[in-house]
Amino acid sequence: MKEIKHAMIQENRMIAPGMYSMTLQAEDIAKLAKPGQFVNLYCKGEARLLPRPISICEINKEEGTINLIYAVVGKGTGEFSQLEEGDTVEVLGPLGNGFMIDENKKKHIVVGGGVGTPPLLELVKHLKGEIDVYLGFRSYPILVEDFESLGARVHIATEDGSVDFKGNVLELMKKENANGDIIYACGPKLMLKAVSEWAASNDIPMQVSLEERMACGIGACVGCVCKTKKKEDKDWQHRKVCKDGPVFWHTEVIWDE
Amino acid sequence: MKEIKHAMIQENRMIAPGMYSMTLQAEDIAKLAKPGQFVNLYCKGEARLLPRPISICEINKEEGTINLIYAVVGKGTGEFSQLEEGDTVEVLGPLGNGFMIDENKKKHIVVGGGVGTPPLLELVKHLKGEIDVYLGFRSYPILVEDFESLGARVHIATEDGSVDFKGNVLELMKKENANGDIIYACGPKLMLKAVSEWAASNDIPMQVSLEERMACGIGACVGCVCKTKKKEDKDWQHRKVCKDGPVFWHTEVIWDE
Amino acid sequence: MNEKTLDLKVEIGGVVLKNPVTVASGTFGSGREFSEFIDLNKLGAVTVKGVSSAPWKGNPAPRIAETYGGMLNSVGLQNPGVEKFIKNDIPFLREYDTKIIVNIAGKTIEEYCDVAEKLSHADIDLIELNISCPNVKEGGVAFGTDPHMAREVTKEVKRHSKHPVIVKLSPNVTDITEIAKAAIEGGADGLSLINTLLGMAIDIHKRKPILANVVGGFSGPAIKPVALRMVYQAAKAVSVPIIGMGGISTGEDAIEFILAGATAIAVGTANFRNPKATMDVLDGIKEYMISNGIKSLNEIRGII
Amino acid sequence: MNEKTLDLKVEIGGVVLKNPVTVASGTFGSGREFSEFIDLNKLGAVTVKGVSSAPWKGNPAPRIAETYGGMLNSVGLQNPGVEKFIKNDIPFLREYDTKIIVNIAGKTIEEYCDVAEKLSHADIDLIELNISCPNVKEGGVAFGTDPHMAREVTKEVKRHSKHPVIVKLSPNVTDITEIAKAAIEGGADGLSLINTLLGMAIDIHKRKPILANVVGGFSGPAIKPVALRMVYQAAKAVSVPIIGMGGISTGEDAIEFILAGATAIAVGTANFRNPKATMDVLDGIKEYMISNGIKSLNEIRGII
Ligand SMILES: Cc1cc2nc3c(=O)[nH]c(=O)nc-3n(C[C@H](O)[C@H](O)[C@H](O)COP(=O)(O)OP(=O)(O)OC[C@H]3O[C@@H](n4cnc5c(N)ncnc54)[C@H](O)[C@@H]3O)c2cc1C
Ligand SMILES: Cc1cc2nc3c(=O)[nH]c(=O)nc-3n(C[C@H](O)[C@H](O)[C@H](O)COP(=O)(O)OP(=O)(O)OC[C@H]3O[C@@H](n4cnc5c(N)ncnc54)[C@H](O)[C@@H]3O)c2cc1C
Ligand SMILES: Cc1cc2nc3c(=O)[nH]c(=O)nc-3n(C[C@H](O)[C@H](O)[C@H](O)COP(=O)(O)O)c2cc1C
Ligand SMILES: Cc1cc2nc3c(=O)[nH]c(=O)nc-3n(C[C@H](O)[C@H](O)[C@H](O)COP(=O)(O)O)c2cc1C
Ligand code: FES
Ligand code: FES
Repeated sequence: MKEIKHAMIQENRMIAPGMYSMTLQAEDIAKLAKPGQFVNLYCKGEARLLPRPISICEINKEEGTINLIYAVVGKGTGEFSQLEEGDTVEVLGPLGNGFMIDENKKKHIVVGGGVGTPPLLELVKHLKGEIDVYLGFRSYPILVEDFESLGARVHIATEDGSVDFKGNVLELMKKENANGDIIYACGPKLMLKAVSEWAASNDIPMQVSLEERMACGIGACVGCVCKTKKKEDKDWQHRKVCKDGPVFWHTEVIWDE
Repeated sequence: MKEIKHAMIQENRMIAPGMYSMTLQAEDIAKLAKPGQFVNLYCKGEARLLPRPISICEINKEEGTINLIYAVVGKGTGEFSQLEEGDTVEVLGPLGNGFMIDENKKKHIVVGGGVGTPPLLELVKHLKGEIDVYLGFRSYPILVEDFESLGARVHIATEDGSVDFKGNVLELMKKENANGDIIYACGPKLMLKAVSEWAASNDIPMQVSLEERMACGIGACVGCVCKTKKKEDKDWQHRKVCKDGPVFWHTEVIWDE
Repeated sequence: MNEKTLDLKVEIGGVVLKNPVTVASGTFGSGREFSEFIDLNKLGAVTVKGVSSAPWKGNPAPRIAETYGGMLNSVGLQNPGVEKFIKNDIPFLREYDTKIIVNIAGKTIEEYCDVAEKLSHADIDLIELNISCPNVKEGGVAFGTDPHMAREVTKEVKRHSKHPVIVKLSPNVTDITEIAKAAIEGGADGLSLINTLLGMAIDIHKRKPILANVVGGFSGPAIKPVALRMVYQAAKAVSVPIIGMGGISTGEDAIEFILAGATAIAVGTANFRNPKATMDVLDGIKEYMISNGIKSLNEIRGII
Repeated sequence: MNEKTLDLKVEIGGVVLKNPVTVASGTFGSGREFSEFIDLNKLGAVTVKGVSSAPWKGNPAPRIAETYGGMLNSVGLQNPGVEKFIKNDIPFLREYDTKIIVNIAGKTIEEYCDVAEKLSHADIDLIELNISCPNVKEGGVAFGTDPHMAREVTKEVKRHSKHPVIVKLSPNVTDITEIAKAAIEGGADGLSLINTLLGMAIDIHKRKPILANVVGGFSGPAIKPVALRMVYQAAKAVSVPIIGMGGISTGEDAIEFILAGATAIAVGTANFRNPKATMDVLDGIKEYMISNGIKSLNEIRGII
């Protein structure tokens, strides 16, 4: 039977202003996890009942650990940021479907925006061939060396121009004439929508990892839907980000919202 | 201005099954406190908003500490029992009026029932003359040596007969022909009511310390009332246990509930 | 006294549940996801999410907002329609030794009757008539707030259903007993309450409601006092069995509802925090019975 | 932009409050106890506990029960009567530079009018007509749940009052806008909402309700989603100023109510957990305004 586990925290430290990296001892999750999946973290504060979905940033199957990178944006992530080495946190996972990796693709474009970046790191570890990673941030890039150490070419855009290109990630991609066989992207919906349009006009297949507010995280409550339409369908459907996603083909997603 | 303080816990240990003793570093409270007063302890658990009123058991003005003795009966006291030396707890006090000590009284009867016993310890420290302490418990007496070391004669009743007299505290008082100039009592309402009747028929003045469910603890919400009637009043009144009490003259209290 | 000697059986509309613990519709899907966490055989019944005659798409996202000790949802009864439900979910659930309660939704009396009719030929145990969903504009909530409409829809669904019908009431009313009595007049074999309260949450940074639908159904531990009060009032007003729900997450919570008069209880939002919540509630009920020497919940049901 | 340049003033019934923060009636006495914790001069207004024509004894104890993220009370409007109140409490409050809102209670229209009349000669600023106390059997709650009665009592009190009248609404109704509109028809100069929800809690060991009065008024952070939804609905339905309340304990909470359309907000149950809650709320409002470049709350009030 599946169950929520109490996972021991090996490390929990700030890596950029308001951005934390947490390593959890979680053998069962590490064993099963694939890039693009996420976990539910549960709060200790009794006022906060719902799990916080956080993408798996790195999976270490030998050590039985997973790494999460999260931004402090509210009370739940604020609580997590206070946890210390040796504390435990309740966690459930791996959840969701993860990226679908096609061994035939040899030239990869990986696009991350802000806290959408972390799940792409584990993905890149699984990609073979040429990899261009385009990352957009407000001011503080994260994980740059990590991507570079995997042999990827990293291109950075910051909104305020504090690092490298000033502007958004799509502008950067256009400027650098990004090209490849496939795109993997994770980030704010508006960014994904823009990159999706670019991918369509350049006829490059693209997988996107979506976010939505969740209650159960396991597909039972139908709370976390996105509008989708498969080619073969006549009508659009509300599908579950937690169970049918978080990764979808960009052509399935209806971006109108 | 008054305020809730974060008090450091010097000690928090079990003294009998389900019964704990907590010592708090709380200079301001220790400085002002009188026997029979109480403090509000606040929970960390966000589900629990209301303060837990706990009587002050001992006041150490030199050290700036107070001691509380509490039974674990629910979630709030359960939470307190998990706190450790060095942790802090939010506390407000001293609250309420405390016992009124009449220097002319020379022979004191002190009656405690269960967790009603603690506030009587500080009281006994302030009494001069002969002191008989009658205590009733279900099975496990507490604070016996503490009362004895103050020179009081301690008489113990347990409901199950595990220690000394088997029965309730009033039966014990009757058996031992308790007598004195004044009675101070704290414990379950039914016990107080019975002792009050005995006091009336023996014409001994008596002060009782009452308990009631509270919201503010400071006299603002009128939540914690007891029915009272002063001799001079025509009609009965609802008075506040937290502000007008917790100590009342037994003749003021209407025991009919 | 030990677990073996406890009599946990309860009866609703002639159907015997092995124990009083079921789940709140919409919080448990059709049990498939939770079957990976708990043994469904241990539940008195599985109450499935609301099904309607045709497929419903539900409301736009965001559909979920967290509140202090509770949550809001505006799912809006998204479901694949009763036919797909019968085909896909009933065979799955029938593999387990538990009763099946099917929550039904409709925008008109005809739609409700249509679902009931289609379910009459299906292998299920009870129908729960949801006249109280705050997330559906047409019908839904009006049926639950107007005694006349509550009576009519119950009467018609009873006429079209081969299965006993439990009516699920909305708490968003001035007088719950009035609606409870109307449902009984319509022929309800039992009542479920409460459905969600109507609530709202605002994102002060975006300066707009968190839910795309603006308002949503409020559930979880926060609402328990309202739920308990309404179950108590309804149990005093009518004599059919009541499934009590609203904020139950422990055995103690469940006992409160039973003392207030509930025959069975349902665990809803608690499943999201703790996928084993139903089992914890069941164990808690048993522990309470054992430590208080209670052989059957009949000894304490509604004694308040 | 800094604290000095913020315009926090709000107007209700022609009375200008220096800032939008007041307290919820019954949670703050007449301010005396809290004046030891905070500077009352900093409040937009003090709303005092309900006063009636003659002294009221209130309900038996226990009157308080804690619930998940909230509480129940069944105080039942215990108060010394309006004459004692005028004599003892108004001079005290007038020492402070804050407005005085007097919450009034009655069992009949005559009683309400009598209090209003007696207060007409007193040095106060506003009357808050409480037609929504769930803890008083006669009158109290019926006035708040029946639009006709709500209109009548408002009309009569208006006739007898020299002060502007805010009507305080009950959330225990099917449609809050109906009652809100009735109060406006009766001449209300403003609305306050919400009063407490009706709730219950049971002691499973004693097997009886925790409150001697069985049911009580449910308040605190737990109820905020219902309060916010009702303030939003009422603000859309009427155009008088609204004092929003129900579960407010932070500046963020207050901003939610203002975005929903509240002119002012009241802090209630939060005072029990944190005697400085009003000051924290006020500081939180200011911080939000400064960091979002908002000079006056008019810029964001009701924009949702
Ligand atoms: C599949 C998935 C993967 C994610 N991966 C990451 C990650 O790797 N790193 C990271 O920093 N963040 C990630 N997020 C976003 C993260 O879940 C939210 O930032 C977090 O839940 C906020 O919680 P809070 O209590 O701090 O904020 P609050 O705003 O106080 O939360 C209130 C409620 O809203 C929900 N919520 C708020 N923001 C979001 C959001 N953006 N998405 C979903 N729910 C939200 C919370 O879960 C909670 O239920 C992911 C979200 C999803 C759906
Ligand atoms: C003036 C006063 C002095 C007290 N002194 C002591 C003491 O020295 N030692 C001690 O062990 N206990 C004392 N009590 C009782 C103590 O306050 C309760 O046992 C405690 O509040 C229970 O909290 P809980 O969360 O564990 O229980 P829960 O039952 O979970 O509490 C739920 C709510 O009920 C209230 N409550 C429950 N039982 C009582 C009670 N008996 N009296 C008042 N409120 C209650 C709680 O404060 C809380 O608001 C005193 C009570 C009062 C009024
Ligand atoms: C996400 C979600 C979906 C729900 N869907 C339904 C539904 O389809 N039909 C229904 O009658 N009630 C539905 N409800 C209401 C629950 O069944 C239950 O009445 C309510 O949540 C109160 O119980 P709780 O506090 O234990 O969750 C839903 C509740 C939630 C949280
Ligand atoms: C102990 C207590 C006493 C109250 N007394 C009154 C009252 O006298 N008059 C009134 O209109 N509302 C009264 N209320 C209701 C509050 O003013 C307020 O409407 C309600 O508590 C919701 O706000 P909150 O959640 O911030 O407490 C009382 C509430 C509490 C908790
Ligand atoms: S969060 Fe429940 S279905 Fe996705
Ligand atoms: S607890 Fe508020 S008046 Fe006593």
